[in-house]
Amino acid sequence: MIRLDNIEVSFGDFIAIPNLDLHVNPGEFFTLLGPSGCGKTTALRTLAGFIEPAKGTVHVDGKNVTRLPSDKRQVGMVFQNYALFPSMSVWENIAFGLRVRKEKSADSDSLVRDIARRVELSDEQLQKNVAELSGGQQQRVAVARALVLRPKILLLDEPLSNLDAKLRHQLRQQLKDLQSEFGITTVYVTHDQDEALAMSDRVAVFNKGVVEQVGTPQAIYDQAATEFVCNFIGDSSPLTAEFVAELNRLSGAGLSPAANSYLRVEKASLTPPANGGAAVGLSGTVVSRTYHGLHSRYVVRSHGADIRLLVKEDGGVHPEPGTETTVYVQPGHVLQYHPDTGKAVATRDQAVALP
Amino acid sequence: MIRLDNIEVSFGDFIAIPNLDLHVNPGEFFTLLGPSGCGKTTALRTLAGFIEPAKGTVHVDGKNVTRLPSDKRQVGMVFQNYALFPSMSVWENIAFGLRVRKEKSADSDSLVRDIARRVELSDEQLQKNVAELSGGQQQRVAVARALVLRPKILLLDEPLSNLDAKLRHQLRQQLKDLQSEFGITTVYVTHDQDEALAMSDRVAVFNKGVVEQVGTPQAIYDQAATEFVCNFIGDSSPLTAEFVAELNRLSGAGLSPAANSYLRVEKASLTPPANGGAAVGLSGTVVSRTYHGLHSRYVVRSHGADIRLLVKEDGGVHPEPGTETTVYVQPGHVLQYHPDTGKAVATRDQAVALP
Amino acid sequence: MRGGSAGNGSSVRSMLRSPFVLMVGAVLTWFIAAFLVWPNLNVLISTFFPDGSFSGRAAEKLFSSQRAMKSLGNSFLLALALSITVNVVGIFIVLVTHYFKIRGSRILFLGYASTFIYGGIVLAAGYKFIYGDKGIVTSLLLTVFPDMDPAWFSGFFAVLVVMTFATTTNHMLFVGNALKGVDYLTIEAARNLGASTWTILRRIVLPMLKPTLFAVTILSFLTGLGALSAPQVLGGREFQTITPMILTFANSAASRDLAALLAVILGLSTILMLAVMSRMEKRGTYYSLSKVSSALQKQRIVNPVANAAVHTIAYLLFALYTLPVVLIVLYSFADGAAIQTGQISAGSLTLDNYVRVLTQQSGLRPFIVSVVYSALATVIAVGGLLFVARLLQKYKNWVASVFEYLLHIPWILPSALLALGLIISYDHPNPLVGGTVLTGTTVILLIAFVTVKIPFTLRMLKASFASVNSSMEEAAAIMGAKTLYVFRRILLPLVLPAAAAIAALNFNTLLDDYDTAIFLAHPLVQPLGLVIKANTDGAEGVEGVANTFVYTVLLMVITGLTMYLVYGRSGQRGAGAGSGTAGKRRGTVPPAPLPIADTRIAEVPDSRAPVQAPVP
Amino acid sequence: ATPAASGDPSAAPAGGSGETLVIYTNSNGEGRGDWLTAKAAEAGFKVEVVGAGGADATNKLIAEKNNPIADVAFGLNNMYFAQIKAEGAIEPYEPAWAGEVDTAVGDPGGDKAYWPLVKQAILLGYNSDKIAADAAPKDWTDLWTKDEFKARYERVTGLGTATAQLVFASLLTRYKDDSGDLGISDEGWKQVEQYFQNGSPAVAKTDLFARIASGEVDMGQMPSSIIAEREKSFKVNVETVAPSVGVPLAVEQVALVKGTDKKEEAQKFIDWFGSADVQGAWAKQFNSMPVNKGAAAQANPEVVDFFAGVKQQDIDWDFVQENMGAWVEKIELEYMT
Ligand SMILES: Nc1ncnc2c1ncn2[C@@H]1O[C@H](COP(=O)(O)OP(=O)(O)OP(=O)(O)O)[C@@H](O)[C@H]1O
Ligand SMILES: Nc1ncnc2c1ncn2[C@@H]1O[C@H](COP(=O)(O)OP(=O)(O)OP(=O)(O)O)[C@@H](O)[C@H]1O
Ligand SMILES: [Fe+3]
Ligand SMILES: [Mg+2]
Ligand SMILES: [Mg+2]
Repeated sequence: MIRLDNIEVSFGDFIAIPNLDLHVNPGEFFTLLGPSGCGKTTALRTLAGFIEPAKGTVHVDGKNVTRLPSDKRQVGMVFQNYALFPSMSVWENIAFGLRVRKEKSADSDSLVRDIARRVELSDEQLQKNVAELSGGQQQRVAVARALVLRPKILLLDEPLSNLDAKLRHQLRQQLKDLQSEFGITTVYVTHDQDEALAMSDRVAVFNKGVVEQVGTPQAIYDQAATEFVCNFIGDSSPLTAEFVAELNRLSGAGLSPAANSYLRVEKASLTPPANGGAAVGLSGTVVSRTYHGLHSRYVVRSHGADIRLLVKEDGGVHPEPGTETTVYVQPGHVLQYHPDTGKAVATRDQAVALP
Repeated sequence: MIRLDNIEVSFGDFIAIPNLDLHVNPGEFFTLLGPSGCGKTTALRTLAGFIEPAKGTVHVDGKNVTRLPSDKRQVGMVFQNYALFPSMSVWENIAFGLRVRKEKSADSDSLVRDIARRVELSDEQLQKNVAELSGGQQQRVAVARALVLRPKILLLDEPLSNLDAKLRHQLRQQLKDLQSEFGITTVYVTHDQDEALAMSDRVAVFNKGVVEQVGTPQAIYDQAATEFVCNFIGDSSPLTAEFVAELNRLSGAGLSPAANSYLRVEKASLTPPANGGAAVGLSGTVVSRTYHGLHSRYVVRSHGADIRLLVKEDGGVHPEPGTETTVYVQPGHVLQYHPDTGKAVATRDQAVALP
Repeated sequence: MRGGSAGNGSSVRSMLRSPFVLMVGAVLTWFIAAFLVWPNLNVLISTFFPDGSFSGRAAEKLFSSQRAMKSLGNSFLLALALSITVNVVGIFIVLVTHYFKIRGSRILFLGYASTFIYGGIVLAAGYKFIYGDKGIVTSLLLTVFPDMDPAWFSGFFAVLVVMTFATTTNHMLFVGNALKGVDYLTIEAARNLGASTWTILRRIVLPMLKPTLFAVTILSFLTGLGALSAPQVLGGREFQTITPMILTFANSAASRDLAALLAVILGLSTILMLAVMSRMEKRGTYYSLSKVSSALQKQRIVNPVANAAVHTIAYLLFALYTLPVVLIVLYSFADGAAIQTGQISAGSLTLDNYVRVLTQQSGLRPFIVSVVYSALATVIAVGGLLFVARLLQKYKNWVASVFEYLLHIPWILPSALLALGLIISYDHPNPLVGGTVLTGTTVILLIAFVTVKIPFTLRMLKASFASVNSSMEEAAAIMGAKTLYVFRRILLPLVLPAAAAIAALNFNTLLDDYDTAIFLAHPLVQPLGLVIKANTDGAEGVEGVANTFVYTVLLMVITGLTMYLVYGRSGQRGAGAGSGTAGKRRGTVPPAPLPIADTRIAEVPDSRAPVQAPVP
Repeated sequence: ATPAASGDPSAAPAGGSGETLVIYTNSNGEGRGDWLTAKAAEAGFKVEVVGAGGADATNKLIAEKNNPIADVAFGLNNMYFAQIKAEGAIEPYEPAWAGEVDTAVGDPGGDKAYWPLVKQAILLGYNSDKIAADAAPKDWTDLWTKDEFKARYERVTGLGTATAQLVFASLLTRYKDDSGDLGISDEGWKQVEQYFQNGSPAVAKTDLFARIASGEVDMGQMPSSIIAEREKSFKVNVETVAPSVGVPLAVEQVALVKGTDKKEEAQKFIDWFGSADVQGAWAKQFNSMPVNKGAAAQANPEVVDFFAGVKQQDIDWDFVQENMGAWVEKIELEYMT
């Protein structure tokens, strides 16, 4: 559906995107994830036709649109800065695209009201000037304005960043529903991993304009292809060579102590896993505990490594900082990366000879 | 330190805040949490002196500042909208306050560079025009601009909403560090519960301009004073009367089946808690499972209630949708609210006679 | 938000790809070639290369003439001084009427706005009636300080004062407008960071107005260079400027090269100034970066002393601005001799002047002709340049720069020479205009009118587009809106107040144009300027001077009316639309009920074409 | 669209085809244009009068010579017409009244293209309430050579007007010197310099008479036709100087524009306009001095007397026409301060 090939984008001397290849399938919910300033918005804007790449091509539906102006590309977009029309009311903002299409006004009105209801904007708010809305309400107007047109391709640049958790969840659901109902191909930019992992069919992880990994949420999370992805997505504790060696000794696994090794926070626990598994226990001391409502976050020092882990706040009693404890870890869960290239060490489950 | 008494704010006919009382202690990290459009920004702007309340008084440091212009109030503010100065470079934006104070330019420069480093803005970015920054970078400039002045009181309106998780965590830490280092009294607006719970000394939960509850994060989370707070903060499953009755039957607890009852997602589990406790098991069927990286989210139907719960992805094997299972619940964890007033039912652990 | 400022997307390559750009570009290229370059090249060639070879005679003559050099120096001095004083006074009155909370600011506005509607010789005369050696104020002063020099109000100082007040019109219209576009949030932020009112103005507000301030500064400079009446009336022996000399030489075939050379010197220095200022504003961002910016609210001046001082100066200026107008109106009822000797009594005021002017045979016709010509030229110039200005604002590359500078050609030559150029280029069939002859048609004057208004219109439009964030355009484009639609629905509303003001000013200045009309007007369709000239000119008639005043007052009425219709109303609309986020009730305009939104849709032409024609 | 002009087709006796004639003139102010239009209409001519200053009208006629718009031009003085003729923008034509005028004040060339209508003397006038006739200057040169007149006379600030140019033509031709700069001796240029150094500069939009009335100055240049009226308006009394060399006469002329497509009608108009009747009426109405001998009878007798008494300065108009542009330029650049 969408293909970016060899895209290079620069602003003056600054190369924001050196060489980007992306392929989004029809009907897919595709997410761009990456640190602030890595070029997500730039990539999206290139796709929308607002930025002309210095090199490379953009194909939509098999058609080369690299030189096509954006009004011909038939993509919808929610802008990171909203780009609402200050001279129009909320209603007029949302109805704008419909009026461009010359929809009948009665139709427009019902479509506008319908979409406004979905993003929780009231009838009174529709009559307001956009400057009279709260930040989150403005963001919803931006979302509604793009959704009301039911575009074939929808580009969303952090569309829910200013909304509270409840509303965000609700709108995520709306987005997903619309997307699957109308088969909208969606490219979604978010800074929220949770959102990315929960909503996406596939995720592309960006770093400095370069795609580090493209894959399903589970693949990205469980088999992070590079050290950057591993660190950027999810939460993991770096392991020391000593810790890895101890793990090898206890379990007989052939992990390379020379590689950069990580353990996802949820993969370590203070209790042996209920269903047994290949977990081994390593002794350690509780360094700190912080309360997070749903769970508490522990840091346990073990064999030189500060292992972070989560303990669900299920009302049970939990060890306090300073006490000795045991950390249970499965060697298979350890993620290992080449210290020079940052690439995943090929076969994680076997010992790897490092140069 | 800060006291809002009987504040009423209206925009034309629309009453954004009907009657607000707030009290923030010196050096406290105080968070305003509430759904989009509930009046958080309005409250903050009233405090900063940009909005003159129709009624009520604002005291800062014991002094009535209700009629004082904002430049006399010595509060720093990060605007939800950033409000960066477009005609200035990033450096000039951050240095603005220092230059107003007539700091020596060498001092200014080192202060600006220091704060910029903390919010991860590079030296090159300091020389850019603010329009040339990404959304998240702009937001960091806004944060830096307020922090560099080390104000006595700092008002932050969703200052990290456009940042990725890693950076957000890092900046949260910076904010907390600065706050405790310099004893800055901070009023923080966020839509991110996690942030609110993790960072705040106390949280005020807003709804439609009214404070529903003020308390420590743990109090807010565990003893949500109203049904709104319970629903807005954290994730919980509504329980049916049938479920509550069954729970009473199994455990002998005296919960009122007529009250609106909820169970926090993390308080339910598919395995009996390791340390025993007062949990009882109710039979149910797995309705769905979604993967979220760190954990999977289950919905289990039991006695008419859809109980949502989280299972940590620790590599173990987990039941698939459709299978029968048992949900373990402690009656003491059930939150109960009066169906009419939405207020917490007084003594949760005892049966309450409902009218 | 960034498209505008980035190097990206503004390359020549991408520019030439847009069909809209190509279309506008084609029309523009033709227009520039046919009406700006070719005719003016023709006059310049015929003046500088009279017999095929270049003659340096003009330069030689000019540079060895003490008077020419002194006048030229005076003109430059005046231009530079005006660039400063007009900004000082202009910014002050704009702030007083638009930015600060000042008691009676609406009245003040009307007073300051009086320069919208009159100027030139009458304005200078008005000041002379008041401050001249027989003026009212001078007489008053003389009773207090008998030793005072009665001719104190003359020379450079007097000229500067009068021209300063006369030139603030652009500030009132454009800087006032631009100010409304400043995002109020940034002012709040600055205040929150501890900035004083003055710092906020200097560091936040004024820098955002740079494009507009620069544009009006260039105009002030140009006005100073071209000063004619004020130095003639008030300059005295010491302070004469170059324009009268240019006019004399332009009228004499033998000396036309001198006129052209002088004009080119002035024109090029204006263009140079333009280049410098364009450079200075190049890398800045002049649109709001806020997601949704909020409208300006008037600022209270907290310091009571400063507040009192500002109020005092504001009302003093008010008096300075309005007194001449009052006198002009008064004098328009007096007979010519009384006007010239400066002595009127209540009894000598009659309606005779008006009766004479209004009952002459030509009657209303010239008024109508002028209104139609001016309106047409204004609509064409502003309408056409709206697109051009936006494109130039958006695509910052060398092709765009070339076009921009070419469009300033009319600033280089005086209108008489522009007109001559058109005549000698189009008094025979010319392929550039499809082989027709333009002289003797009604079109040629229209072309000239459009042409002379291009530089001003372009500058001001471009400045006002600078405050438009291009992400608005992008948002509209991605919803499928065509360039024209985006223009009409998104950009136009944002620049409308400025465009309306430009239109009104253009209209007003064209109404009584003489320099162009004298050469190009169709004999049967003569505009007002010719009639005015015939009735007011020279020493030939006592009534002439009185007629001047009558025409001035009549023009004041017309222009005041257009100002009210075009600018006054759109100004109100702008203020109503942009209500802000912050406190207090801003305007009690109730939220529009829904039906209005519906009818607005219906308003869009062809928005619901009844039966869709089967066009592929 | 060119909506019909004022004229009404019903009134068309004497004239002819009903085509509208376009007439360029610098002599349309103070109601002259309207008067002419009305009178012409009575005579059956439909005319459109286009007014412009002398220099503007001249330039316009020259600029349009390839594709003329005007049919007739009148009112410009011999100096302007000489220039126009030199550029080939007017066509020789002998009007019906050729015999009634003194051709000496018309086109000096062989094929006469412009014909005289109205005489105008350019005079030096002084405030006779203040200066007695015997104390008055006797010639222009007295103004700067005698101390009592210095700073008491108004001097021009620009040479754009025909009147000013004629004053200088009168002055400079007295110092004709083929070896001098632009045909004028150094002495001549010295006079010009003195004129500017010692005069009180004219003030824009303030009439000389207004300045005389207020006592700022006592004398200055003035065309004969305006004196009577201004004396009344400003309540001053002015007498004029009669230099021994005579006074320069500016003679307003009429000519047929070359290349007009309404030649016949235009010629008819010139025949009508220059006729004794019409010129007489014009002279009566506007207090001017007609050249047409037959018209003098209708003119104001005072005016006729004045012209009868005045001595015309003998000026070599060819020489003036040839050099005037350069003189103006030189004076503007070097002497005007
Ligand atoms: N107009 C511009 N001129 C110069 N540099 C720019 C411009 N726009 C963006 N950049 C730079 O390009 C890089 C990528 O910007 P982009 O907006 O794509 O980031 P992003 O991934 O969307 O970040 P965020 O999550 O903070 O919005 C940033 O470093 C930014 O500073
Ligand atoms: N200038 C204004 N005029 C009219 N109504 C306004 C204005 N500003 C805010 N409101 C309304 O007041 C209410 C509170 O707005 P506020 O900006 O305080 O919300 P908020 O809690 O900050 O929301 P968000 O999280 O979305 O930023 C909203 O319903 C909004 O529509
Ligand atoms: Fe978030
Ligand atoms: Mg971005
Ligand atoms: Mg807000």
